Amino acid sequence: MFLEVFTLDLLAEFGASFLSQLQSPTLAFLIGGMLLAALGSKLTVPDAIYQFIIFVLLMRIGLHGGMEIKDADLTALALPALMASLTGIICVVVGWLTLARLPGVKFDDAIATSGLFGAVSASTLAAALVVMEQESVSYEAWAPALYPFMDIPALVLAIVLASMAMQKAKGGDRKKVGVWKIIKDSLRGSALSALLLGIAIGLFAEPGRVYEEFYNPLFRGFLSILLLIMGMEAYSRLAELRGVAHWFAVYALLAPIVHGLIGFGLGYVAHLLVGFSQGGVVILAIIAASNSDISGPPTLRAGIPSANPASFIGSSTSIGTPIAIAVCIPLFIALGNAVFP
Amino acid sequence: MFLEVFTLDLLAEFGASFLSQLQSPTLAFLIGGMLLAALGSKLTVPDAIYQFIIFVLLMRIGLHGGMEIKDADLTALALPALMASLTGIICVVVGWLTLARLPGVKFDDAIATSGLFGAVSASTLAAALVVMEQESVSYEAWAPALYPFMDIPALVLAIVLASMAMQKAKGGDRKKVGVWKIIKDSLRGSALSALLLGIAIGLFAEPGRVYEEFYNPLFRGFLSILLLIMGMEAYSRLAELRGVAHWFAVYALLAPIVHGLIGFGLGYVAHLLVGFSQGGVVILAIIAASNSDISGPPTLRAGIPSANPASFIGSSTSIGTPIAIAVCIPLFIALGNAVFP
Amino acid sequence: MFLEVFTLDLLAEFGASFLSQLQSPTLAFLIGGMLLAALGSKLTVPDAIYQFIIFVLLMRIGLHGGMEIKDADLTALALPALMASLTGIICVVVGWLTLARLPGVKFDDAIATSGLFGAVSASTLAAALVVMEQESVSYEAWAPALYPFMDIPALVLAIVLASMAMQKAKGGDRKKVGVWKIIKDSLRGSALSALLLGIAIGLFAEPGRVYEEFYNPLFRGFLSILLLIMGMEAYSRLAELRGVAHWFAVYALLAPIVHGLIGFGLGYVAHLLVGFSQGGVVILAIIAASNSDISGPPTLRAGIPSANPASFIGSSTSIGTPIAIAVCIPLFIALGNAVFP
Amino acid sequence: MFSQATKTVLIVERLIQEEVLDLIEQGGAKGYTLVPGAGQGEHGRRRASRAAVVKDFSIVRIEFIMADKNKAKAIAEKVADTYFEQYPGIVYISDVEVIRADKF
Amino acid sequence: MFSQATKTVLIVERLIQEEVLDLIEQGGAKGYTLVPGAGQGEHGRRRASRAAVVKDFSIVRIEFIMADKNKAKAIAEKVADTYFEQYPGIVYISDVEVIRADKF
Amino acid sequence: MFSQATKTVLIVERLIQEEVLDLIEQGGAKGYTLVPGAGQGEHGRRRASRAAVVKDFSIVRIEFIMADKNKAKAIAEKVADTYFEQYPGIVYISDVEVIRADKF
Ligand SMILES: Nc1ncnc2c1ncn2[C@@H]1O[C@H](COP(=O)(O)O)[C@@H](O)[C@H]1O
Ligand SMILES: Nc1ncnc2c1ncn2[C@@H]1O[C@H](COP(=O)(O)O)[C@@H](O)[C@H]1O
Ligand SMILES: Nc1ncnc2c1ncn2[C@@H]1O[C@H](COP(=O)(O)O)[C@@H](O)[C@H]1O
Ligand code: NA
Ligand code: NA
Ligand code: NA
Repeated sequence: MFLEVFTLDLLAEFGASFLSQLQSPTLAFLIGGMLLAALGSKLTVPDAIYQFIIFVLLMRIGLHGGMEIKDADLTALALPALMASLTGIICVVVGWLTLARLPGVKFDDAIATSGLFGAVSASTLAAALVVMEQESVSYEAWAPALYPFMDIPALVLAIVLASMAMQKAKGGDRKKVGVWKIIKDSLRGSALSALLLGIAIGLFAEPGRVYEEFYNPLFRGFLSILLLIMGMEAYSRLAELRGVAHWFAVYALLAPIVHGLIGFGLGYVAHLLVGFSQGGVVILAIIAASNSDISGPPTLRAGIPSANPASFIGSSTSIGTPIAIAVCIPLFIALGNAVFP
Repeated sequence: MFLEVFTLDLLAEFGASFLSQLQSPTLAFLIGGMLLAALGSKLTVPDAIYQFIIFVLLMRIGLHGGMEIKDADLTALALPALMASLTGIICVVVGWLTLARLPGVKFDDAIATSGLFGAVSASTLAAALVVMEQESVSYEAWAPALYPFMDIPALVLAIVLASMAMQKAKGGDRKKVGVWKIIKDSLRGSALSALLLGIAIGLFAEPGRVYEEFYNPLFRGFLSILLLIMGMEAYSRLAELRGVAHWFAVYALLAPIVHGLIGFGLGYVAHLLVGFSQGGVVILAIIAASNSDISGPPTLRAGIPSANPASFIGSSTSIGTPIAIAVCIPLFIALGNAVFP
Repeated sequence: MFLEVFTLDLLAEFGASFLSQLQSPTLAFLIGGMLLAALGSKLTVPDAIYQFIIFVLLMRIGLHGGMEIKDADLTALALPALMASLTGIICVVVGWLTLARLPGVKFDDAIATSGLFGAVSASTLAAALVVMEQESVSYEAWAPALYPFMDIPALVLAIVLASMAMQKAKGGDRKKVGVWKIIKDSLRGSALSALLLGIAIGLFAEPGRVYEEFYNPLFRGFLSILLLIMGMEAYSRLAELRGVAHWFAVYALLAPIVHGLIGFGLGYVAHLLVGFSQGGVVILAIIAASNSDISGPPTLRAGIPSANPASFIGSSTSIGTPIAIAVCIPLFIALGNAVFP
Repeated sequence: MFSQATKTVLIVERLIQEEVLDLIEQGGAKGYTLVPGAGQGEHGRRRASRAAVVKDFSIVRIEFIMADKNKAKAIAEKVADTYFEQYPGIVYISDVEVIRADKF
Repeated sequence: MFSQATKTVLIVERLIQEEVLDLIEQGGAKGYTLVPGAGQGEHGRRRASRAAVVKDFSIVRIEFIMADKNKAKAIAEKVADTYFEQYPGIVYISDVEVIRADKF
Repeated sequence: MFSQATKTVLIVERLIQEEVLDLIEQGGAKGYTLVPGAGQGEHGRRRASRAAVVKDFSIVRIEFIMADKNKAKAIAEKVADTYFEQYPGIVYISDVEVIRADKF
């Protein structure tokens, strides 16, 4: 009975939040991008602009985090960071136990896909921050910095699993996986580099004015364009999915929600143990629900060359990302409002 | 006697408006661009930036329109839209009856040029909106949406005329012109796509904040850079005009003014019949005076492959656009002030 | 004793200013860029964005100068402009008398390097203006326009010296150096073009609003990104320096400071004679300390083709620019505060 | 390890790029590579890096390798016949040696 | 003034660009030229100008000229053996004539 | 339908691009195609996509087709003589077959 009321409440809350999201430009631009691609529009955002947008968004998030955590108690970060890593690992393991065992699914493709969905999308994170700000859900300033703690373990684990399987198949001498190389590759990717650079400058310098005058005002606008690009990409990569087992589409539909729930659960544990905030838990859930779109694909490609990129990129770009942004952001914000007093 | 006073008034008004326009950055950047190109400056605006500027300007216009027409009475749009289409068609017919009959002028080149000058320039529209805002001339929020209603009929008619002529020349079986394909091509062009996307998002979502924080503040600045590019283009395409009959230059000088007057007249009829505003009539006149610079040329090229692009692009970019921006914008704003009480 | 106190004062002042600079984002972004490159980050700023940033920064400086000098007494510019030219010439002569005579240093390489260090960097100028504004050091509005007066004589003199030496070596008939061509090439470069365009528009039009709404707000942000690029460039060109005589590194370390002192001294003379302001003197010193990064290298390459670009570009990008920005900006601001009452 | 093949290069305006790529695929080529560029010819000059106010008029250089020279020639002729009367462009072929002949 | 040489063209993903360039240098080539592009092959289509959400999967066309055909072939084979089983890409060679033979 | 022609490829710095294009036109070529790129040679490495702080030092690859091999060779030699002592760059030629021979 209580559960029922709770569920109804949650549904109502989610429904309202979702409807308002549909009104919010965040989603409108994503859908607009899909429509443009579907209708064959020639409108494209040049690659140079895309790179610049990613840079500015991640710098903005980093600078903000860096400036705020100057006088924060960073020991509070320890447990949530551990939870983030655990989430990343569990998500990959879930994919390994489910997707990889399905009929018609190539093992390497499945593991690479699991790695991608276990890792984190900078764009989804940025979108989540804007929506949360709008709905006044507050979070620890360092919460966006949980990103690498989830991203890297997921990518490393996926590559390790794939290469262990290959050694087993081939027998023979064990080729060591360069774990450190994978970590370095991830940190060197353009998105994480910009995030870390922003945090460092926010921490050690006084970028308040350039943040207020430049990075912050551009945030919403650049995000709107990024979502447009994501929408166009989602539609135009749908075709790639066709050549791939249907299970990938099913996985891409469900994984964001399942991963988000795992992240929410582990975040809630951190809430109970060390008082991790509602907003922090929601961020953890949403980055868990997201899938890596910038540094993940090349890292996985280099690490699991036998995997077919169409499977992992198609399913994440065309299905995973839209679900993460359109469904999971409102869902986990609503869940947060329902669960937290 | 009355007419004389009226004309003097108009001239005085136009003179004042023109002088203030010369002071306005709009024109200064256009002329600056011409000077830079003439002096051989190496300054160039990268293509990616140009694409981005067009996108942001058209989104800004579209979003603004979309948000405003939410509660507008759209039936009021019907007659002005009809007038816009009529203007587009009449302009092409005028070119067909004049330019195409002149000695030394190839028929196909003339029709393609008429199509381009009958169609609409997004950049000129943007410049007009900035100047009108400056001079506080108000207009119906949906007036910029008249753009496609004039643009598409002009392009379609030009291509139909050209292919009818070719069938007559060749005799033989009639190859059908894909009218629908031309319409689709126009709507899919990057400028119109962005405009329509902006209108749709403005209508169905709540983009107020991203509009206020991003698209609107960038409007003036991006327009200044676009005008710089237009100026550079105008100068550097002058050379192309040399190989072409002089009539094209004469046409490009006069057509914007004649077309603008046609637009103004038909707009004034809409004013008398359904109360179309002063600003709306001015916009109709200015887009009639403008010539298509983004989607028009490839559409015409594909539709009338036998036409020499140097004739239609050279005359429009080098003469038509500067006349439309430097002369027609102040002219028709002044005419509006003189004619409307 | 007095000198000692003065020196201590200056050192203290410089120390404080330098420490605050380290906190200032200006330097943080420069160092951040170096770190990113050193750590092998894949983050890059696309070329199109770089071109656009240079354009906006120089337009901003030019517009501001142009609007301000409308009612300034331009005769006051004469002597500082002369001092700027003198500084440019003396700097090249210094290089010719020192670097070019060192063992293992090729004459042409040395002269080209001296020319580059005698010329002016637009990026360093922009950075100086931001820091000076922060520290409320005021200057004549036309002071940034001293740039070409120093830049061009330095480049011209270097090319003339190199070609005189070549004629002496080869004997034979004297090939005339196209001085006018060098001047034109400099003025046509993208940075100077944008600066001059900005000044012209500021002078003759009314760009106040587009300046306030667009060019000025972007200034700080774009500068931060430019400094990031400079830092990345500095690190990644270090390798080039290896193949070159060590004297180039030594020169690149010292020349900015020596040149800055020459500029400061001559500026101070202008202060005594015609009341050139403290800020003006500081600007003169800092542009003297800077080395040309945009139009200088190709001009010198074309003018002294026998010089090895690795020597002049390596030493200026990797050492000269960081020294100019990180050391000379705070140094000469501090010197100004110490010397001026 | 090396075997004979034919390289065909098509230089055309972006405007007809998609249609040309379709002809290449229909002609049996298993792949192609495309680089954007600029150029000059009978129909005037086209610049590369500057703002291309009319994007569709810039140039693309398309190359494709085929093991079967006759098929390659057929595609080249088909494109030339279909487009080069009215649209700018050139085509040329040459002999090359490839590794992994079955790929082409 | 002209002498024989061999041109080798490698078309690969940006992801392995640096490693391929290393192989070229190790193989003894004194230079190379690289242009960014797009393409289609067995492994699907890659676009050029649009936002490349995954930058590393776009295509580069690398060409290098060598005076010694055998060395050129050796580099081509080395790259094909090392990468083309798992990564997309093609390689071909052809004869050219160069000026200043000692440069190659 | 196909006839013999000569393809000449010039790889030079953007700095001397305009002058090289002038030499090509003066030499009688009816067209050329140019793609921007990056490269490495005796004179050091040049990158492509990153911010080219010095734009003029990036590389362009220019190709032109001529029906007359001797004229093509003359242009190649002229460019090599004029520039390649002091400026970076390479040139090579090869045989190709073209359609519409009168265009070249
Ligand atoms: N002789 C040539 N050599 C190389 N490229 C050419 C040649 N002629 C034409 N082109 C290229 O083909 C495009 C169209 O040529 P056209 O049809 O002659 O205008 C030009 O923009 C050049 O990029
Ligand atoms: N037959 C071909 N001709 C020209 N380029 C090709 C060909 N096949 C493949 N490519 C290029 O090599 C890349 C990788 O090819 P693939 O390994 O077949 O996917 C493609 O994206 C094309 O750029
Ligand atoms: N062997 C080669 N093969 C292909 N391109 C080369 C070669 N050598 C030089 N280049 C190109 O020509 C440019 C100038 O070469 P260099 O004069 O050797 O510095 C380089 O940046 C390369 O783009
Ligand atoms: Na995830
Ligand atoms: Na019109
Ligand atoms: Na200097």
